[in-house]
Amino acid sequence: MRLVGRRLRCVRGGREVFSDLDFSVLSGEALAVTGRNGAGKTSLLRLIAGLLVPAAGQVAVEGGSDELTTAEQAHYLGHRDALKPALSVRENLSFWRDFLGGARGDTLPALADVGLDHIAHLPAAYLSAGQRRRLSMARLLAVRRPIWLLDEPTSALDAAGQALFARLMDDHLRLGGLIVAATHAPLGIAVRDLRIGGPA
Amino acid sequence: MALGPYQSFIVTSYALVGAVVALLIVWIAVDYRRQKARLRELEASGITRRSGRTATDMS
Amino acid sequence: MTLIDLANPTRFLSLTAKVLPWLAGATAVLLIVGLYQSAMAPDDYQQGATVKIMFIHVPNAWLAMFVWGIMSVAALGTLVWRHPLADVAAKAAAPIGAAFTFLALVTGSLWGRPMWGTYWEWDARLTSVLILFLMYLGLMALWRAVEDPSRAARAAAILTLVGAINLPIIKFSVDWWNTLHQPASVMRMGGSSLDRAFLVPLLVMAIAFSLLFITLHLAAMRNEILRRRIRTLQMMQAGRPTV
Amino acid sequence: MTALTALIRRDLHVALRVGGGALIGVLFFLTVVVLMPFAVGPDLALLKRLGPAILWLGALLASLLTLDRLFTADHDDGSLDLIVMSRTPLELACAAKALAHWLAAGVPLIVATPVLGLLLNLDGAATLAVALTLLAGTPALTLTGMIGAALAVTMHRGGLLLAVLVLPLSIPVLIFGVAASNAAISGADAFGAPFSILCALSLASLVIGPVAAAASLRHGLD
Repeated sequence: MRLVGRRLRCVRGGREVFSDLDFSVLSGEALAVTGRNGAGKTSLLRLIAGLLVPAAGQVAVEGGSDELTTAEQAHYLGHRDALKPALSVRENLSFWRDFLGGARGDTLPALADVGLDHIAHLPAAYLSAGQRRRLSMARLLAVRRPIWLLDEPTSALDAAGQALFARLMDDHLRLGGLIVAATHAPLGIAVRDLRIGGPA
Repeated sequence: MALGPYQSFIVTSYALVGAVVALLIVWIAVDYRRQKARLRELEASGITRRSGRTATDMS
Repeated sequence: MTLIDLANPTRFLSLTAKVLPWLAGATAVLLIVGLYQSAMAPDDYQQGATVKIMFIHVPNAWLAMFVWGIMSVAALGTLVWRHPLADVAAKAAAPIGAAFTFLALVTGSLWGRPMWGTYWEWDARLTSVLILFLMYLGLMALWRAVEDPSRAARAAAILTLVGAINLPIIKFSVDWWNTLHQPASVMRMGGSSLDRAFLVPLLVMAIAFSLLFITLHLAAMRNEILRRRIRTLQMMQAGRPTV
Repeated sequence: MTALTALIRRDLHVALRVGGGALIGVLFFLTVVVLMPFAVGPDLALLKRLGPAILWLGALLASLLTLDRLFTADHDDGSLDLIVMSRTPLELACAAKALAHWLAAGVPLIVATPVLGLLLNLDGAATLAVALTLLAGTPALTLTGMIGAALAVTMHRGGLLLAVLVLPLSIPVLIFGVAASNAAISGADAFGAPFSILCALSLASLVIGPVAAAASLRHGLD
């Protein structure tokens, strides 16, 4: 399958963020969106996720499901972790698994994959920023979606966490998934660059 | 013991006080057991307080 | 055993473990004696048997205010002396105080129905106790609203002290407010004019309920200390390096 | 269905656990109603006459108070993005959130009504009537309030704006809620007519509320 954007134009708050943006990502491929602050990296991801409406152009998935929109085939990992501090680590994950339609079953393997299984019963309020990020990553594993949209995915992670996440992304790509990531830092996997907003 | 025309009021108030006090006692006792159990669980997983004593240690 | 020793939660726990059974026993004995004496007390010539409600109503009403007093002292302990057990004491007392206030209101209303012909009257005393009840609930809500107990403690301490200053004001303002509209209902049982036949069971019951409060309060404080230990341990557990 | 039950369960858990606001609404309701006699005077006959109106106003303000966080909490932690993106229709997700909110914040108001009825000198039948009208009418308050909550998210303003947006919408509910309660108390008018209208309002807002909220969420996200 292939994720394509054609002649995308994004306007926010009356200001044009970017225009005439084209991109295309194939299964098994990762696209790293780079650019200076304010170039529209986050906006591009949110456009693909259907959370913003493009002023012109379109985003489409070719060779995916006909009934589902792009957003419905995608995971979005934003700046905010979508966690409820009052719920336990496990409750947070199993909610998203149920809500996003993941396969029923134990959430513990997914937590083990991100190294949080030993604190599954603790309230999410006790987690550090890096642990919260790991918990959000577990969501990508608990529910399978071909497209991963990642906004600065490694920002809060330590070296071990970044290596772990690189491994998870690698697995995802080998299973035929595709990744679009907005990032400043190297992701630790083979990527194709998409530079937006001109030279830094 | 004759309680007169308002017996039901008297009985109700005593019963209510008894019920609420019993509820308080049960709540506190159940809470105590739960906290104890969780402490033991935590200790079983190898977490100890900085001072090195066990958390359930009462002496 | 001085106050300094009590500052150590571990010492407090060991002391509590020793004292609690005795306190519980004394409470039970006094309650039985008090209930027996109340049952044997003669009927009032005006109120008949309903006077028996007084034996549980008055101790509850007394505790409703006494517990707020305890919480105010604890609040001072939190704010001024930073006593480590002060906010534990304050937090543990609130639900118990609310329960006693609730009982004072309900038994009062059950006593008022035969005497005044209505369950509720916007009378000065009743209304100020009702507001006290609401303040207890507000305090409990405040404790619940903040996850970190030490942060909640300061806010709760300030609210408790403001409430303590506010209570007499409420009492007087309500007096003043209500007498404009209708004469306050007279509580016929003035403390001093009470006959010995009523006074003795009432005092026994009052002491028994006070002991009951102390027992429950110590037990609830113990729970709270354990809860905080669990919280600390869990934070440590969360902070351990992930493998 | 799993997705919706999961959403309802999560919202209920969050509302009832430490830091949740479910019981604050009831406390607010109690306080507002207790304040009323100070304003109108402790005249029991007058309070009895005003009772249904006081209770309805209290319930209205209390449900408004807690609605504020219905979407903003999810917006602030990023959950709302994922809810919008999901395969569950946003209208249904909104309805599920409204149901959870009503269970956590609306039902306790109804449960508290008998106690407050006692304070306002309402007799058993009158209290029952008010509780019944609240049971039929509070869903409408939640569902219309939800529209305001959704708009508040998109405008990045909570609190007071929500009140301004929602209060006019709740006028019909207030009219028929109080009318039905008064009819039941005085017995002069039929209880059935205003009560049916109240139920109809709730049903209509069950359709309008989620659709309008979903629409404003979809168009307002950025």
